[in-house]
Amino acid sequence: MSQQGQGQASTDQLTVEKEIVDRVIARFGDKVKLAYVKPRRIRFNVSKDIILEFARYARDELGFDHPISVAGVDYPKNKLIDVVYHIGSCTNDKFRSSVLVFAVQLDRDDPVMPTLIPIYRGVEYHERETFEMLGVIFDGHPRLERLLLPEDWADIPPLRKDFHTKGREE
Amino acid sequence: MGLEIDRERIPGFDVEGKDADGMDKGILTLSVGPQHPGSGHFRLIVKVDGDIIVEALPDPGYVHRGEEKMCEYRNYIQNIPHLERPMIADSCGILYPYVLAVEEICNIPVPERAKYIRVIMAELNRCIFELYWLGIYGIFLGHSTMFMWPMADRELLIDLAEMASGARVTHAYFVPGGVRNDVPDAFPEKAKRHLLYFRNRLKEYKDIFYDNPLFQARTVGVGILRREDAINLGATGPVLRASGVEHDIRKVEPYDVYDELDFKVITMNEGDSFARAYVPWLEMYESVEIALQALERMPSGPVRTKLGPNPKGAVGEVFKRVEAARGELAYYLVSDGNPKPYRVKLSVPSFREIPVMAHLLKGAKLADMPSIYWSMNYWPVEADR
Amino acid sequence: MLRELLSPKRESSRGALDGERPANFNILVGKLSEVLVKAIDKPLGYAINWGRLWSLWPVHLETACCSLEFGAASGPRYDVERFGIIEAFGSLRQCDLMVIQGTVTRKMAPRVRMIYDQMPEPKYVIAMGACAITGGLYFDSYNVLPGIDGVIPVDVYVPGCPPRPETLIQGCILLQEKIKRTRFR
Amino acid sequence: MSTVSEFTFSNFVKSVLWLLFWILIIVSLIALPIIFIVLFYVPPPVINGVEINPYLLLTMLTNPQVGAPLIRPTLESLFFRIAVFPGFTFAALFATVLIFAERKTLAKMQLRVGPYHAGREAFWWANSLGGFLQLIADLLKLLGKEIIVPSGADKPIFWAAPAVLVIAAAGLIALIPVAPGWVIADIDVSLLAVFALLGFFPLTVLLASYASNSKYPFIGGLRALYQLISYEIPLILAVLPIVILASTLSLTGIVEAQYSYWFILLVPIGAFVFFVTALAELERIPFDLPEAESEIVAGWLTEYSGMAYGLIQLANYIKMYALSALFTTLFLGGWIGPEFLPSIEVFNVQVLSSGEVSSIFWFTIKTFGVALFMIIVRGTNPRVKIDVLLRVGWSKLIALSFINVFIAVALLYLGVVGVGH
Repeated sequence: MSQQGQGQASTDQLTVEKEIVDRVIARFGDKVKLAYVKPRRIRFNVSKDIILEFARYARDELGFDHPISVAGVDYPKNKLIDVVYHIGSCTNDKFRSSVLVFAVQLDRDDPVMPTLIPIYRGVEYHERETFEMLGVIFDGHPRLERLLLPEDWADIPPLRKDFHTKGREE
Repeated sequence: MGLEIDRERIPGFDVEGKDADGMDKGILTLSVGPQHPGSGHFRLIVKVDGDIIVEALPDPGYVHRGEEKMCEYRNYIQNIPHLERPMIADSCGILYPYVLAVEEICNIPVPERAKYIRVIMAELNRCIFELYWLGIYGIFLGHSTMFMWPMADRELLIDLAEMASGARVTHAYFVPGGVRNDVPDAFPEKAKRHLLYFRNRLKEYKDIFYDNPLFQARTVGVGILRREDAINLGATGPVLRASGVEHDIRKVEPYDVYDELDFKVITMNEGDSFARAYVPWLEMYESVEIALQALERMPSGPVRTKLGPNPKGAVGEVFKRVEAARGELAYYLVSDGNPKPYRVKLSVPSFREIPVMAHLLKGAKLADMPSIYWSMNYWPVEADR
Repeated sequence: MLRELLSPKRESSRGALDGERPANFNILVGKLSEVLVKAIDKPLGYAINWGRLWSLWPVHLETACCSLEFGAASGPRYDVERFGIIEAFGSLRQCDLMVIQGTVTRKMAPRVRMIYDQMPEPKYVIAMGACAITGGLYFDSYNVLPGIDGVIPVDVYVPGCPPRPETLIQGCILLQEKIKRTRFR
Repeated sequence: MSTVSEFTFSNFVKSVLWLLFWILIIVSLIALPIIFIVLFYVPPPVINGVEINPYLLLTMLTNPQVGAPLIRPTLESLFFRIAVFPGFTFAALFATVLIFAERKTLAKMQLRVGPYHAGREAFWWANSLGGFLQLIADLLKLLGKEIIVPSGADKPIFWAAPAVLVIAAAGLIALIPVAPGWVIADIDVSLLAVFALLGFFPLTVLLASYASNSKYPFIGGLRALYQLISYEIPLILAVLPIVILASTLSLTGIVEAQYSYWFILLVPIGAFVFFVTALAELERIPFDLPEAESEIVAGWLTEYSGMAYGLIQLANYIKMYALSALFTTLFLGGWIGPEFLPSIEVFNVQVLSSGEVSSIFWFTIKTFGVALFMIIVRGTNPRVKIDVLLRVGWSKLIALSFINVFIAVALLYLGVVGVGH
């Protein structure tokens, strides 16, 4: 990726990322875990108990108000499913070019977490998709039902690693 | 209206649709799509009370092809052709962030000339998509000439893209490490000629389509999306900018050589269907400007870094976003050190417009449905992946 | 058409072993009606079959990304209306041609079948694009049918990913050749 | 059983010749005896004092001069007027030409070619017609198409509606004079009769949509009802000043009142209102809400297939011809125009006078021009919304119509034009 642009950006941008990290750590302390800080990307691992509080803080105080993506990643080795929220900012000019990533690590056998619709209305369909692709159950979601898959889908959720399409079994 | 309706005979009159007094409101459930001239590969379950839409439930998934699962079975290079299929009207736009992400995770340098060629092709594809979109908008509003004119001009730009890449719509032109092949020698001159013609032609669109009072009656003040709603619902691209948010990834987080080029971010404050249709028209001017500038400054040199047969990614994850024609298009790529990606997540603008659409359609008139639906830049194939 | 209307029992009357009617029952009337029917039906059959060649109205059904090239084919440069194929028609009750524009997913397949069943006879199907023929690039996807011909009968296959509009027009001309050779019903 | 093995033009010609052969056999063996038996009891028709018997017809075959004096009386007979000119055949032909003109004009406006290649494999001259055979192909195809009746449909109404629409549209053309004396029903209140016939359409459309037992047709039918009924009022009001100025309700009288001025010069607002409301009555873009594709599939036409659909389209275009002709009659002076064409004579017997030929020419040209204008409006405008449509109809168009009436009354009182003028 464009090394020049990235290099320039990283020198003056990383201060912004540091500021975000400092503010989050000051607010939540040990409850959140900083995964990495990269130019314009900060990822925290948040437990599902404080996810609503964290998201509300990110939206109201930090200005990360623009939901971009909700992705689920299945890690069968660690018995975990990560639900990764990517949130951008439209109102806070300082943080505008950054993307706040926060992940909730759920137990793979019982993936339940509260929905973030009260904070970001835009994640409704992303969460529905994560539900049917990985089987993550979002508590309080108004319509947690089939979205993309056919109505008669009877297999395990397709994006889990133990689901293999025909002819691709390893 | 005084006409006695035999509710048994008209299927779809919702018997439960009663108001507080226990009176039958006569709510009619319409299934708009998947075979409907106003839907495309998509279904909207619309409940109408008279002419007012009470509830609109989007039902995507008719073109869900499992791109994300397929990515896990193919290596980084093999993923290129099928990843551009969801959006072949803007195939460079949808491949751009993937290529950027693979370059970052595999640490591949890009030659300078390739960056310029990428920008030119991305902007050409933006115009190609917007023209197709505008044409279909015309069909949705019952204006067949508005379909044909952009279609005719689109072919000129497709000629340019075909000249560079060899394919009409599915270019597969961006590869990790540059572009697949250099443009022909005659390309810059022809591109300039076509782009200047196209820019003159755009003025006529305004005269014929946008200034038409009936077009304005269909779109002005229809489906107003407020700024706060646009942000909170995750709207993106022209939809977001038409609501007055100056948010363009090309400015916010410049990739390749966008930070060296001079262009404006188009915003409008109305947030109605007209603004959402007018912003792309203004953006096409900017795209032509960007492409012309990039053609001027394009250096000579190699266009592609030689790669090994099976590039491996570093362990980790990247999140890359670009401004495609429909808005912010992002790839979330997780690598476990293998030649194949561990997880690829496409965050496509069309999918993000679904809640916006459901929000705007609620309370709108049935006659406004096509105008709102298509002004969302919604492309079902892309949304379903 | 007319023939069945006027002499519906002609096949059985020929079989004398059935015992229903003797074979030579009123042979003059039988011959005359046959001649009458043929005299009208044969030229009319030719004419109607010729009309079907040049008046293929496609149903507005999009299944995947090939619809883009279908739209381009009805655009000014390719203009399929030259061949009597008008772009995107409203109701499927008035359509004769069904162009499967690309990948058919498992969610779409029952709908495609339903739409096909609702169309009036005669109806023709063009499978457009590699995905509609074999599944194409998506051969190993969990949600894609390996070709549409397991769901509905296909008349013409137009390969390509996506096929260029010229290829689609050639497919339509092939379909016309096929209709020419079919027997008028 | 197998009738068609392979379609070729020579096979087609062969089959036609075969048909002709059998027709000759059947005519000589069956039809001729029947005719003579019938003639024995029924007296032959008498035209211009000459009895039309089979011998005379046979004589005409060998010596056409005998028939020449009979042509003019035939043209003046009621049957010819209803069936051929200016009746149904002329209107249907005009409608066919309109469909073709519409497709080609729209194509030209849209940088396309439009229908072009139809029939080129069978007829080497097909391309030189510029695609006119396309319409014949469409018609033949619709003839051979299955007609699906939805389950639960009200079958009698479902079947009757297309026919009623065609009949009502054809009824309109009976009232319109194409040349002096060339009108099927020259009644004193023909303008009222026109509006009475226009009243058939909303009801038929509503019944057809209701009989389809489907949702989209039902919405389309209600929309059609709104639209047609609310636009009939400005339609009638727009014509009121003409009745004031011409002081007659007869269409022939209205045309004759325009020998000095065309009414479009005196009441241009009325012409505008009439044109707009005519577009709405015809359900054409920008007022094609009852058939709005992107909203309600095909509106009230959704469940009609095959020839039923073809009949409805035919009715629409005949209606388009009728309303264009009405516009010509009311505002553009009908048949009035310079007499420049020669008279038509057959064996030195005058069939049509110079005046009549010119009148028919001018009437046709003007009507076609108005229809072309409607087509151009279709090519340049999107569809409007139902609320905009109703608001414009009830507030603006009616207000304009009233202004129009005042202008007419003022003209009358100022003595510019009118009864005594």
